[in-house]
Amino acid sequence: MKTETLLDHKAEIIKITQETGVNLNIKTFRYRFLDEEIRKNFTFRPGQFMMVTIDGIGEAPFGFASSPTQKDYIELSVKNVGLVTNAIHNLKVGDIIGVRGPYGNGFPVEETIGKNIVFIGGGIGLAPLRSLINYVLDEEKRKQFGNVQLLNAFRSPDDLIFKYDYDKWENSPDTIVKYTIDEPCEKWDYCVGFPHTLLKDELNCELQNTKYFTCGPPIMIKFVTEELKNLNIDPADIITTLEMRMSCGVGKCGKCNIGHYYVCKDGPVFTLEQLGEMPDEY
Amino acid sequence: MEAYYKEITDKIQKIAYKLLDEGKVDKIIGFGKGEFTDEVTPVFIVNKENVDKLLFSEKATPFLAKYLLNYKDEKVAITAKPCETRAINSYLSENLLQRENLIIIGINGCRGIEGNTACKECDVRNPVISDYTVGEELSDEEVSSMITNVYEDLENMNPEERNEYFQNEFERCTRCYACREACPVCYCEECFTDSNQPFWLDSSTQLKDTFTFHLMRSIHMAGRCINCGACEMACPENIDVRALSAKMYRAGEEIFDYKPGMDPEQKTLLAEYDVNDQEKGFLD
Amino acid sequence: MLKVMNEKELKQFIDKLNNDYKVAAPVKKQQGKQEILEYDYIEEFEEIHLEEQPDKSPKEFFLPQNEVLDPEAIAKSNPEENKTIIFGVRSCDIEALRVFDDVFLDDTYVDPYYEKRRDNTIIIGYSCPHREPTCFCDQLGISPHENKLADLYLYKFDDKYWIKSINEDSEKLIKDLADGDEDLFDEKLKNKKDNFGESDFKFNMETPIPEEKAFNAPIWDDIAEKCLGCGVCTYYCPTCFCFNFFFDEDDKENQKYRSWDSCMFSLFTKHASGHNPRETQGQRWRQRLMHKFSYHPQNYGGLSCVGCGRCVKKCPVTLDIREALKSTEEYLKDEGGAVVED
Amino acid sequence: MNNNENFEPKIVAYLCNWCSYAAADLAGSSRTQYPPNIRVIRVPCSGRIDPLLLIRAFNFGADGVLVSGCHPGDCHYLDGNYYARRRFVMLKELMTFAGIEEQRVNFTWCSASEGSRFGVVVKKVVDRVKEVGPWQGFDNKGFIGVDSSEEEGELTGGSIL
Repeated sequence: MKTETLLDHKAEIIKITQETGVNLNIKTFRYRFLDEEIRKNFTFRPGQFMMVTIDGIGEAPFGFASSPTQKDYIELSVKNVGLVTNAIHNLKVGDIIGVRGPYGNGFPVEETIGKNIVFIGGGIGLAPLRSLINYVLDEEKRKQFGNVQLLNAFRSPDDLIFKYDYDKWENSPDTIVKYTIDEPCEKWDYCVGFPHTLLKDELNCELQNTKYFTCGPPIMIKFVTEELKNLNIDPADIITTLEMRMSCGVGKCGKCNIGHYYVCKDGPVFTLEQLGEMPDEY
Repeated sequence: MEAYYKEITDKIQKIAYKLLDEGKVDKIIGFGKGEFTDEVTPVFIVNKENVDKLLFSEKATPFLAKYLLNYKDEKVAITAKPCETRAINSYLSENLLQRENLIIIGINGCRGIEGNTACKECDVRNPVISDYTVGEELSDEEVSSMITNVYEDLENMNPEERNEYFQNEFERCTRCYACREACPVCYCEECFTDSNQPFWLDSSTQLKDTFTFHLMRSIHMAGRCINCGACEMACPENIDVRALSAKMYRAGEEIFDYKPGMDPEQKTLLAEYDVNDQEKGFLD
Repeated sequence: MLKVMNEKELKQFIDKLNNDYKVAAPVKKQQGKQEILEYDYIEEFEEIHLEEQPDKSPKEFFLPQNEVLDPEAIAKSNPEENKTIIFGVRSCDIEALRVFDDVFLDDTYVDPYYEKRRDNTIIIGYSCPHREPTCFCDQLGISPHENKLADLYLYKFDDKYWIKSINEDSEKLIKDLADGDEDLFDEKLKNKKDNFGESDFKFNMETPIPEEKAFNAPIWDDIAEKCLGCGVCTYYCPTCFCFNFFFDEDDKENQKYRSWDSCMFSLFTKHASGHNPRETQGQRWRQRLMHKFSYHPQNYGGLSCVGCGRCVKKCPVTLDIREALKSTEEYLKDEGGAVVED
Repeated sequence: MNNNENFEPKIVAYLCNWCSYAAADLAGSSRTQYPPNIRVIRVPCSGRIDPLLLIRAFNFGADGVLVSGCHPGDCHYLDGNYYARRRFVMLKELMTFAGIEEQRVNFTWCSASEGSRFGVVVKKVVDRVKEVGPWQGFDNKGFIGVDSSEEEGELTGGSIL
C-alpha cells in the first residue's frame, strides 16, 4: 500500500554545465536533496526517470543522466524546448527545484550482466544512456559486463554533449567509443553519417550474447532498430526508451498510454519485441 | 408547422438523392436522427439509399457548416440554415474552401431553432448563398417583425450589475471549450488557450480565468461572429456565452455598419479600415 | 436488515441524519435559463428530488475539478467525525466508484486525497423509478436496483419506502426504524424488475475488446466524424478520472493543483517538440472507447463505462457511444472478432 | 476605509515608438511634470497591440491600460493605427459591456512633437483610473466603482475591504 502524494522533495542545484553551442542549448544540472534523510535512501536504476517541478511554472519528466553509483549528487540534462525547460535553463546554482520519483522500470541491468553491450545515442538521447554507461564503466561494475561499444551521434561538431566523460569512456577496459555527425565538417576527423548507416562497418554487430541500447529522436530509433533487425539481432536484445507527455508518473493520469500499457509505469524502457506487440500509437 | 418541415425534409431527400445519384458530390452533410435517441444529430450520407435519414425540423440544433473545413478538397453537399450559409461565406472570403467543391442546399425562411435565443434576434432568415433552396422565403418585413432584442435588459444595466451578471454566469464554466469547438468562426490552428509561450491565461476554472477566457474569446469574435447561437446551444452548463459575442455583432453593425458573412468577397471587419472610422470611446 | 417507512418517517430519518452528518442529495438548481438536477448539500428534506437521473454524477465529491494537493487541507475538509452522506445515488453512479477505487486505491498506488474523501462518505443508493432513453446500464451487467458498493439502498413501492443495509456498519443508521416484511419486499422488487424493461441498445461483445483488432479497425474516423472535440463527454462521465497538474500564478505559496483533463483535447498527448501521437479526433475517440471497454478491463478487470448515458445527453451534437459500440461490434463480427453468440 | 487620495494606480502604457514614445521623451527632456504611475512599454506601432495584451494586463496587476499611437494619417507604417483604431473601438465596447469601468481602458493619439500634451494625457488617465479605484480582479462580486453617469461621484457598489 504505497501512498503517493504526488508532491515533490526539495533539492538544491549545486552545479550547472553549459553543454553545447548556442543553437541546441542543452545544460546539465547537478542537484542534491535538501533533506538528509531523502538524500541517503533515494536510490534509482539507470533508465528510470524523475519529475522535476519548477514552482509556479510546471513539471516535466527527465531521465537520470548520472549513474546510481554516484552517491553524492544526481544529474539531469535538459534541452530548452518549452515552458518548464526554459524555466530550468534560467536557474542558477543554489536555486531550489522539486524532484519526485524515481519512476519507470529502468534498463534491464540484471539481464545484461555477463553480456556485451552496444550503446547508440542520438543528441539529448545520450543523457538517459549515460546513466547506464557510467554504471557499466564504473570500476567495481566493469568486470560484470563484456565488451562495450559506444556510437554517439550528433548533428554537428558543436552539438557534442558530455565531452568531459569521453576520456574516461575511451580509456575504460575493452571499450570502443565512436562519434558521428550528420554532414562532413573540416575540423572533424571521426565518423560521418546517420548512425544506422554506420552499424555494419563501424561497430562489430556479429558478437553473440550482446544487448543493444539505443535512445534519441524517434526517427533515429526507428531506423536504428530496423537496421539492427536486418543484421538479424534478436528484437528481445534491442532496447530503447520512449518519450511521452506525462503528468503523474505512476500510470494514473491517463496521458502516456500505448494501448493498455502505461509508458511511465510499464516503461519507459521497452524491448523491440515488446514494442512489436503494442499498437502503433507513439 | 409539422407538415411544413415534412415538406422540406422530402425536398432535401430528393435533391440529395439526385446529387449522389449523378455523382455530383461524394458526401452529403445534413441533419438526421440518432439510432437510439430522437435527438437531431449531424449525419454524413455517402450512399444514396440512406438519404431517407436526412431531415430538417425546429430541433436541428447542431451547426453543420464547420464540418466543411474537414473536407477542403472533397466534393460535398450540405443542408444549411441561413446562418450556416453566412459561415460558409466567411470560409469562402478567407479562401478556406473552393466554391466549386461545394453544393449548398439552403433552408429558406428559417423559423428558428427550439431553445436557441439567437434565433429570436436573427436578422437573416433566408440563405445568403445557395445552389438549391427549400421552404418558402420570408420577406424582409416578416423577418424584421420577428426580431426581438434579447439583450435589452443587459444593455440597460449599469456596468456594475452587468459585471455581476457575467461573474455569476462564468462561475459555472468548466473550460470544456464546447463553445469554442461549436463556434463556426473559431478555427485557429493553435488557440490562445493552448499556447504557453506567450502565456495568455491560466488553465484553471477559477472565476478569474474563466472570465478572462470568455473575454479573450469574444474579442476574437469582433467582426466575425454571425450571432448563430451555436456556442450557447453547445454549453453544457447553460451559460449565457453568446452575450459578449453578440455585443461584438451589434457593435460591428452600429459603429461600422458591418454584417459578417453576407457575401464571399467581403473582408472581415478588422482586416480592413476606413480613413474616417468613428473613434468611439477614445480620449479627446 | 430491512426497514420500511412512510414519507413522513423518511423525512424524519433524513432530518436526523442531517444533524450528525452532512447530507447531500439530488436537488433542483436554477442554471442560467434552465433548471438542472445535481447533487448538493441539503438543509431540509423537501429539496430532495429523486424522480429523474441527476444531470451530474457525484464525481465532484470524490474527484473535484480543481483541488490543491495538500494532504493536511484535505484531511481538515473531510473530518473523520463529520462524515458526508450522499443520498439517492443511482446504481450507475455507485458503480463508477468501483472504477475510481480500481485506479486510486490499488495495491501499488494509493491516492491520499481520494482515499480520505472515499472513506468519509456513506452512500445511500436509490432504485431507479424508470429507465431514461439514454440509459443502458443493464447491458453492462449493472442492475438499476441494487449495488453492493452502496452502504444502504432505498426502494419506493407505491407510497412506502423500504431501506436495506448492505454492510454491517451501516445497520446502526437504520436500526431504530420499523422492520420490513422480507417476502413482501422480495415480491414487490421482483415485480418491479420484471416490467422495468430493457435498453433497446444491445451490447453483447466479449470484453475486454480485442486490443489489436479493434485498434487497427478502419472505423474510428467515421465514428468520430461529427465529434467537435470539446471534452464535455469526459467532464460529465462519472468514470472519467484523467487529470493534469497546474500552478496558479496568483498563489504565493506556489501550491500544486490537480484538475480534470480530457483525452478529447489535442494538448492531452502533445509533446513539447510538437509531435502528437494522437493527431486526429478519430484516434482520440478510439482511445476513449478502448480505454473504457478494453484497456481498463485488461488492467483492472471491470469495464470503466457504467451505461449512464450522460455523455450522450450532454454532447452538443449527440454523438452516441452506443452507436460507436455497435459499429465496433459489427466490424469485429465481420472480422470474426470476439462477439458472444446469445 | 478605502479613500482614493493615496491610491496610486499602476497603469500599463503601450507607446508607439515613432510618435508617442518620442512624445514621452520630449515631455521628459522639456521637464513637463506628469504622474509617475505609467509603466511604459515601447512597441513598433499601435497596430502591434494584440487586444489580449490589454486584457491580460489586468490579470498581471494593472489598474488601467493606455495605448497611444501616431495620429491617423502619419503612421510610420502608413496604416498601422488605422487597423488599431477599429480593434480598440471594438475592445472598448466589449470591456465596458462586460462591466469593466471604461475609465480603465484608454486609447489616444499623440504625435512626437506633443510633449506637453503627453503629460496632460497621462495626468488625465491617472485621474480617470483613480476615480474608479484599484482593480479588484475579474472575480470580485460587486466592486467599488463610480458609474460615469453618477453626478455626485461618491462610491457605489458592494465595498471590498
